[in-house]
Amino acid sequence: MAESSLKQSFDTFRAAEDIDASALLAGAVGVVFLLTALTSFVLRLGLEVPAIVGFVVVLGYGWYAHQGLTAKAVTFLMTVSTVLILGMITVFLVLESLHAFRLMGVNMLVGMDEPVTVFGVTVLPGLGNFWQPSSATYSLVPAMWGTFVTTLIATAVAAPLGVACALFLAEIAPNWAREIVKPGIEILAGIPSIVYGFIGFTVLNTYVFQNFQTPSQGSFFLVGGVIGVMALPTVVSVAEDSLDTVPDSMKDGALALGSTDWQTMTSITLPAAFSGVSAAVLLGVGRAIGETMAATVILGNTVGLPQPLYDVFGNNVTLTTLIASQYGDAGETQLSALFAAGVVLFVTVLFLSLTSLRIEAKLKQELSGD
Amino acid sequence: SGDSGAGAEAEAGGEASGSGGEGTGTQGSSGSQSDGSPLTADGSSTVYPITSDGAAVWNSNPPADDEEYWGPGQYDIDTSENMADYWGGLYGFSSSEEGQPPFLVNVGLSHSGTGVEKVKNGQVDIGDSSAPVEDELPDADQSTIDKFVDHVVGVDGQPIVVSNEIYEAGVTKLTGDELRAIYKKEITNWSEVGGPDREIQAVGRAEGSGTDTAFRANLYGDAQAEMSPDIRKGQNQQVATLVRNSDNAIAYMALAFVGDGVSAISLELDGKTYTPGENLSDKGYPLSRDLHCYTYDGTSEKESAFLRMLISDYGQTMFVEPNNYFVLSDARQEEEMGKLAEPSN
Amino acid sequence: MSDAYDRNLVESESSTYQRLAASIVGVGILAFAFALAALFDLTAIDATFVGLSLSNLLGVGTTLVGLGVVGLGAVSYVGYVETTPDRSAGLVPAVLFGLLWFCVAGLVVSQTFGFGALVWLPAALLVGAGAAGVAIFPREDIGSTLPAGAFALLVGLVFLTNVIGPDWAWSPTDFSATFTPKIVVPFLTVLAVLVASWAAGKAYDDFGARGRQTGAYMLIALNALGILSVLVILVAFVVSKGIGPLFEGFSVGASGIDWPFVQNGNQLTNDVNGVFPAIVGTFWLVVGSVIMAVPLAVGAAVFLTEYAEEGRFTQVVELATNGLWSTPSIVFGLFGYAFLVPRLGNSTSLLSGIFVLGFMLIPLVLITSREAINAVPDEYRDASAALGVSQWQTIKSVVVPAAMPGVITGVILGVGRIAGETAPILLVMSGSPFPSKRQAPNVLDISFSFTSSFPFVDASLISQEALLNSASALPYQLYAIITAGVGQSEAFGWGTTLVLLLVVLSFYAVGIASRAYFRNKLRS
Amino acid sequence: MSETTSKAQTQADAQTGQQSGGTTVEGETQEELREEWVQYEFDGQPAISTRDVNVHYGDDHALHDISIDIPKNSVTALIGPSGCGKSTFLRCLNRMNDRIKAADVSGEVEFNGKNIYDKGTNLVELRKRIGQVFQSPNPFPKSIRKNISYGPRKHGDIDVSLLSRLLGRDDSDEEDELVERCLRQAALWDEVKDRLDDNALGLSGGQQQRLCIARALATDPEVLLMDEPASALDPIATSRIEDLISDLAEDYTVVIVTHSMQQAARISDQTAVFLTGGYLVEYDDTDKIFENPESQRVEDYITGKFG
Amino acid sequence: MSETTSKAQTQADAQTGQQSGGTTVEGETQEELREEWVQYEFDGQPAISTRDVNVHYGDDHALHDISIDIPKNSVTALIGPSGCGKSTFLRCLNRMNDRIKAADVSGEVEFNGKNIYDKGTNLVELRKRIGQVFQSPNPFPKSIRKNISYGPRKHGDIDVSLLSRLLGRDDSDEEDELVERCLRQAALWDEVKDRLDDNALGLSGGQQQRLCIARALATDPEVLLMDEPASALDPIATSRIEDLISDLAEDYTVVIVTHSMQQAARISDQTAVFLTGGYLVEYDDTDKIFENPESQRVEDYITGKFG
Ligand SMILES: Nc1ncnc2c1ncn2[C@@H]1O[C@H](COP(=O)(O)OP(=O)(O)OP(=O)(O)O)[C@@H](O)[C@H]1O
Ligand SMILES: Nc1ncnc2c1ncn2[C@@H]1O[C@H](COP(=O)(O)OP(=O)(O)OP(=O)(O)O)[C@@H](O)[C@H]1O
Ligand SMILES: [Mg+2]
Ligand SMILES: [Mg+2]
Ligand SMILES: O=P([O-])([O-])[O-]
Repeated sequence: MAESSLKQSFDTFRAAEDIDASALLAGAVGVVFLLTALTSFVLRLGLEVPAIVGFVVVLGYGWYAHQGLTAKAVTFLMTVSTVLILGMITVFLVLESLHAFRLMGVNMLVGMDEPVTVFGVTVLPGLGNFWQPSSATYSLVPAMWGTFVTTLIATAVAAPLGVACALFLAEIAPNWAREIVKPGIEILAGIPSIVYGFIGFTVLNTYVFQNFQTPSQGSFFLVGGVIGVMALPTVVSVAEDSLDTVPDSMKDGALALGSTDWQTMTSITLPAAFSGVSAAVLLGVGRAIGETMAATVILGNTVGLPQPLYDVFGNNVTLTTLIASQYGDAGETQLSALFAAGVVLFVTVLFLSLTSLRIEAKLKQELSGD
Repeated sequence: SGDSGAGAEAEAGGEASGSGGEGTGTQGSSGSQSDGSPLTADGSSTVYPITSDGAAVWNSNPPADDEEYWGPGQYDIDTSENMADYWGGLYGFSSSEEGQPPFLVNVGLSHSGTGVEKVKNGQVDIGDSSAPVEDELPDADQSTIDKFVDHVVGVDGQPIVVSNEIYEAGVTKLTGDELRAIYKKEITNWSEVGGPDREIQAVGRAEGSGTDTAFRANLYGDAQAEMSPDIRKGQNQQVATLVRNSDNAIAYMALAFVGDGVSAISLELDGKTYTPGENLSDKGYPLSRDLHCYTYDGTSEKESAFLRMLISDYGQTMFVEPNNYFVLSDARQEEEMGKLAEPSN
Repeated sequence: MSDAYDRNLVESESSTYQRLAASIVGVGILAFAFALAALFDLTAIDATFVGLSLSNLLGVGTTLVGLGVVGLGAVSYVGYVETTPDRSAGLVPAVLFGLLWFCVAGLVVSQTFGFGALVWLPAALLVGAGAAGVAIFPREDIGSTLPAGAFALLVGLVFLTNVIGPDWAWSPTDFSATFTPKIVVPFLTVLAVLVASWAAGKAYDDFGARGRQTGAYMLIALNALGILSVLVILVAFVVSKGIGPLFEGFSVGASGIDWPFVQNGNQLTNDVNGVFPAIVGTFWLVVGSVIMAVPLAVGAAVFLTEYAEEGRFTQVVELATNGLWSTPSIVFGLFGYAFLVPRLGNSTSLLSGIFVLGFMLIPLVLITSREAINAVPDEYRDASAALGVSQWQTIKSVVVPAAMPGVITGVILGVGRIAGETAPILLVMSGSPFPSKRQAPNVLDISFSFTSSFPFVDASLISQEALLNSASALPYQLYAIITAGVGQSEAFGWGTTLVLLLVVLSFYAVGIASRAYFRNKLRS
Repeated sequence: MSETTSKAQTQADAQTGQQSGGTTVEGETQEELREEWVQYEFDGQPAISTRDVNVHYGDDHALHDISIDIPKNSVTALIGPSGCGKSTFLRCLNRMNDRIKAADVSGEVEFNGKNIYDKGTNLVELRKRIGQVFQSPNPFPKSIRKNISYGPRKHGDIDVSLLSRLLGRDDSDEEDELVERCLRQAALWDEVKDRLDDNALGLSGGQQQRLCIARALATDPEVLLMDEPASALDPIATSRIEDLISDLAEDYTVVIVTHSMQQAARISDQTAVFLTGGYLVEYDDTDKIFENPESQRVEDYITGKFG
Repeated sequence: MSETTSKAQTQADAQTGQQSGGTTVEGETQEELREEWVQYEFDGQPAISTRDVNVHYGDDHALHDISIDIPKNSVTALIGPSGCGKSTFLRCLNRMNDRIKAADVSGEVEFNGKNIYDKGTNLVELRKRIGQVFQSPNPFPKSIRKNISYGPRKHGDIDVSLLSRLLGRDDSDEEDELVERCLRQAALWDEVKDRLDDNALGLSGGQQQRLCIARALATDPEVLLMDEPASALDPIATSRIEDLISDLAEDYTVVIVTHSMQQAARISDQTAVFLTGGYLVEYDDTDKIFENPESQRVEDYITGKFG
């Protein structure tokens, strides 16, 4: 797909400008140089510098002789490199994780410590242990469960409060209030996760420990709450944007029929923007899933499942904290298992993001009235 | 344009490592004497206080008349040079600028597993570890293990600590069996060991940390023994903070981190009681362990210069003792010195 | 024209009924404030005021609120005041009330009286259904006040009778937590007050459509206020903790400003240790990733908006952009750790950090730049084309300059975000947790000399050394304090937090302000 | 807002009017201009009377001292060149201007003997009784049926909520009746009767506009404001809407803004001519305006000499 | 694109034309319609001649077989109801339609004896010589001076770059001269001569539009295309622009689209009347068109019977 689209874009590219032989030659040479540099970097051949110098020389010639064309080619290359970066990350993640997946098979994703049986039938295999590098046993189940629980709590915080705040900003707030709250929300988005982590580690952890008398410091409950607050601004701003896309004429129509503002919001604006608002929540969930530092610092990071499963005061591990707490001393296999965690994270978040993108596109289409 | 340099450097390193050997000119991962690249170390949070304090003084390179941190004349050292200039000078390193050390020392912090991984991968010059490399890298084959050069810079008598509340409630001593049971989740309430009716928060260090490895090896007799603490923290300092902020915690850690609100308790093993501050340095204390600075593929002059400083009487007095660790005996000191490259001047 | 007909069109002055509703909300707010104070340790739950313990006092408050709300409903129901209630409170309140009362009954029967599921489940279902029924069948004025008021009343009485008092505690078997009065009393108070105030808000505007609006607005405005106060409290807390360490030893003398926390590194000889190397590290990190990412992202944005046809290719790019945007930072870190670090000198390095943060910056800048370039009116392009100017010239001299404000804003906001990133730095860049001033990366290394060998000049602008060695950065410095604060006081951490916040938030403030400025300029 | 413009301000306005209107108001002063149309007398009751309505958008004085009486059960057309304030004036009549932050309205608008700008006016009630149809059709993204019954449902006149359906006391029959009646009135019934539950956005522009009219009728308003309701439509759809408006005038008071003089001439009973700057220049029977206007400028405008 | 429409297609077009134009083209066939204006003869040379120009927007056939000769140094007006294709036709003359993805042009447009739709046409050069002024003023967000000199600078005729200034060989004097000349021609010089370095966005709408005209003049075009250049302006600004256009006709060939018949009558020498569906119905001397049009439909249109 990428290839054919590349070709397509190259064709349109060629059709649009008259390319003479010298330009074509220079372009080809430039591309060769660039590919050499890239290959050399990936394979560690040590040819990057001459290749890059060569490319810059060709670029200089191109700029001098065919500025417009060169500019177009360069911006095209820049676009391609964006795609390449994501491609590189994806391919590399998957490649690195293959070893662990090969080793553990599907157990990587479903393996339990004790086998789970339903009416005597084993539905989930038991590995004896979730995560034991010394015996090369790896299962992401505890980390995925931890991510699930914290994300659920975070969503329970961020979704209703975020959407309500978006409604406030988009529909209810008088000007002066909006001008205070809106930048406030944006600034809230800017607070680095490690700051939450520091406060979480020094203040909140102790607070929860003392007042909930949990057996150990750090809990999914606290992490979920903190990353919920961290995901809030994302939900608010995306949801507000989508509420804003509901045309005023639609709202005017409702008001002119004598419905109250609140009725207009609940029966016209929110339903019309529903897909956008859900996209906002999805993006917020994505943020929450990917949150690392605060969780790492607060959580206990023991690889296991809380007992019982829904004990939100459990103190185990999430996908992100698993990586952050173990990457350093991981041997080859363990690192590969961590990459598997990265793949699960990456795929989940990418899926959420793409879904929300589609939903938003759908919203636009709906509102434009097909 | 930085890439080529990187490649070149890596290559040079690779080449040099081929020649291997001990104390022969410029080998190991450090470059030539004129190259100002820093000496890097990473790993154990237990060893960190020693190497980091050493590096701190090294990097600030105090002059000979500095009584507090340098002060030649005290340890059979007679020089008018600055601290780092003196130790570096032994191997022909000299600083390009007055007051600057001949090279900087960067000491990172994680835990032992990271340290040995990084030194093995050539990412740092020195890998700090508070457990032997064999225990840290159980999967590694012997030829890899053999390439590690072990430099012991101090000894830790790993203490068992509890939160103040627990200590004050009378839990000042545990037996080995009790301790083992606690970390196996067989004892979960302090009342079972004579304390208040409060759940035990069993704090552990991250798997792969030397403290954890050594603890398991020494207490259960197997570095991979199964153990299920309630919470694992990456570094000693986090453990200390956690224990201080809790009222029900127990933890094993490095001596350097015992302090306010983190009370060390006595441990009774095989009928003998080991009490912190009294006899943890005893040979028989099973939790005591060596603190290692590993180099890989021989020890370069650069590495030797810094390690020699740590192992010397000066280093032991300045950086090991103040951190509550036990200094090397004269014999061991001698032995460790022998593993370093010969000073060229 | 009947009287009622006219009264609909024009409201009467505020009535006693409204004043009553308002004062109920007022009492609620008071209880709310005390509950928060207890929650935030500003006062203890067993502190006594006017001879009452705080939990009793909160009991009095919630009881009053509960009684008042029930009263409001009753007064309206018997027709003592004229209101405009609907036939029923509606399905949503009914479900919520049902759930609330289900929980209340379930907890009381199972936890207080200790019955098993066989007893508590039916009991809870019964009570929940009853509450839902009260919301559904009677008129709205009863339906929305009675379940709410009764809940507040129950909470109040429980506090007043010390059933839940300062010495109460509850350890549910399935959760490894114990709920203490310090948490439970304020929580119940807040819940009761919110529910009751919502009902009182409805009553204030005579129920019906307008009453519902008032009730809902109250909660929503409170929510916005709450979110805002999270920010304010957070920043104020950090400032109050960090301002001291930040300015320790600060002096302005003849020789200029002496600001140890900002100008020093960590050194044994320092009186006051500081975060200079981390500041420098963050600076170069930001500069480096901007140099790397911004041209790339803006170039790509130009290509996508000006040259590319909508199609497969743009879709792939869009996917990539969104993929990069949403990729968790730890995944970037992992990638950098295993892919970049071995290729860039095989040690954690500033350069790896620059690359990884650059990768993270690309989508942030690309998306905003694309929007900014798209927002440049087509008229400019048409005008330029009609003057016989080529496309590239048009882009260069009209489109990009016009999009510049948007691009710059995007860059600033993006930089604000990456400047606070920790996870990737931790993996690919960090070295000494507490570097000395000398360990601050010295990236600029301008020298020029002639040599005898090819290429006959030895020029350097940047120090390869500094790029290829580990460096600190503010977020990592903070992380280091958490993990390795050996001999460091917590105060050092708060000082670092404050500096980090100041740096990041000023990027955001400047970004937001410049966007507002350019928007206003565009509008006028 | 609710205060009557003080005398000082009126004078100030008049002055500004003279200054800024200098290019268009030639020779005549505001005072004179007003004399021309204040005279308009009609039989029967006014549905709405405005007194000295002024609107500012920030510093921009968009309407100057508009005072007219709009007769009941008739069609009143507002015409004038683009930007002269027709829409602004229309929006004053049901306070939809409140939704525009920059708009500042002063003066009085009397509806049923009450000034709607008085404090405490119930906007919801007001807009229920003065309906509005917008320039471009704006159906809700819901079914046709729900579009029609939206108003009555929100006002609690019809209850077809899930709850009432569960309890078996829903007003579905009333709803069906209402939907049919309104769609018939808006001459849309035959076209959509088989697809009442389809999304209204699937209708053509002309159908959508008639749906919006039907939707406005469903709340049973007394006055119907229409802002260029046919401007987005083709000629056939336009003529249907024009027929519809003429029919509606039997039961409703209709005020319509149009940019087409022909349209005004065809369907309205009286016409108000606004000119650039926000001045009402002439207000009279439509026939009079088109055949024999008092003011030279109105004549110029109508014969297409400018605009 | 450059191929002449084949005969088969022409017939097909004619058919579609009849069908879709059914509501407007009454009784007359396309063939007959074309007869009416092909006759138009004038003294002097044509600046631009079009032959059978057809434009499709996707499936929408927006222009049908337009063939006219536009005389040099005169003002040609294009009038017709909204959507009849005036703007589309204008954009054919300098290939600005190339910028609209959906637009597909066939037929020939001869300029200086060359078909501009031939392959290899240098669009940059073409547009330099056939300038265009748009409906709403669109100055660049730069200083007035830079707006004027934008074209010449990009073409390399004037070099005031930093480099050339450093080398002391910049054309600042030439630039000043050019700016003054063009602004004078556009009758804007006196109003802006003291603030040439102010941002052009600070000018009023009318001034901006004259600036755009001046900007177009700066590249020294032979033909000037104007698409409703006064539609966004007030009457005073409009009359200034009209005066300007009349003046320009001495040196330039001006083609202007206008929605105001009065304007066409005032300023143009010849007028082409388009009617709905994209048909050119009549093209003749302006006086002839307005006083004695051949076609009944043109007469209807001009007297305001429809549109
Ligand atoms: N929301 C607004 N903010 C600021 N000024 C406005 C606003 N709406 C209208 N105006 C200004 O008020 C004046 C009158 O506008 P209005 O829309 O009422 O004119 P109109 O007669 O309806 O014109 P048209 O026939 O073009 O619809 C205009 O000058 C316009 O620019
Ligand atoms: N970019 C476009 N894409 C598709 N169709 C278009 C486009 N531009 C114009 N059309 C269609 O082509 C026809 C002629 O449009 P054009 O803009 O040329 O009319 P016009 O005579 O200039 O009208 P007006 O007086 O409203 O400007 C119309 O039916 C219009 O819908
Ligand atoms: Mg209008
Ligand atoms: Mg047009
Ligand atoms: O010494 P450690 O930090 O690895 O326990």
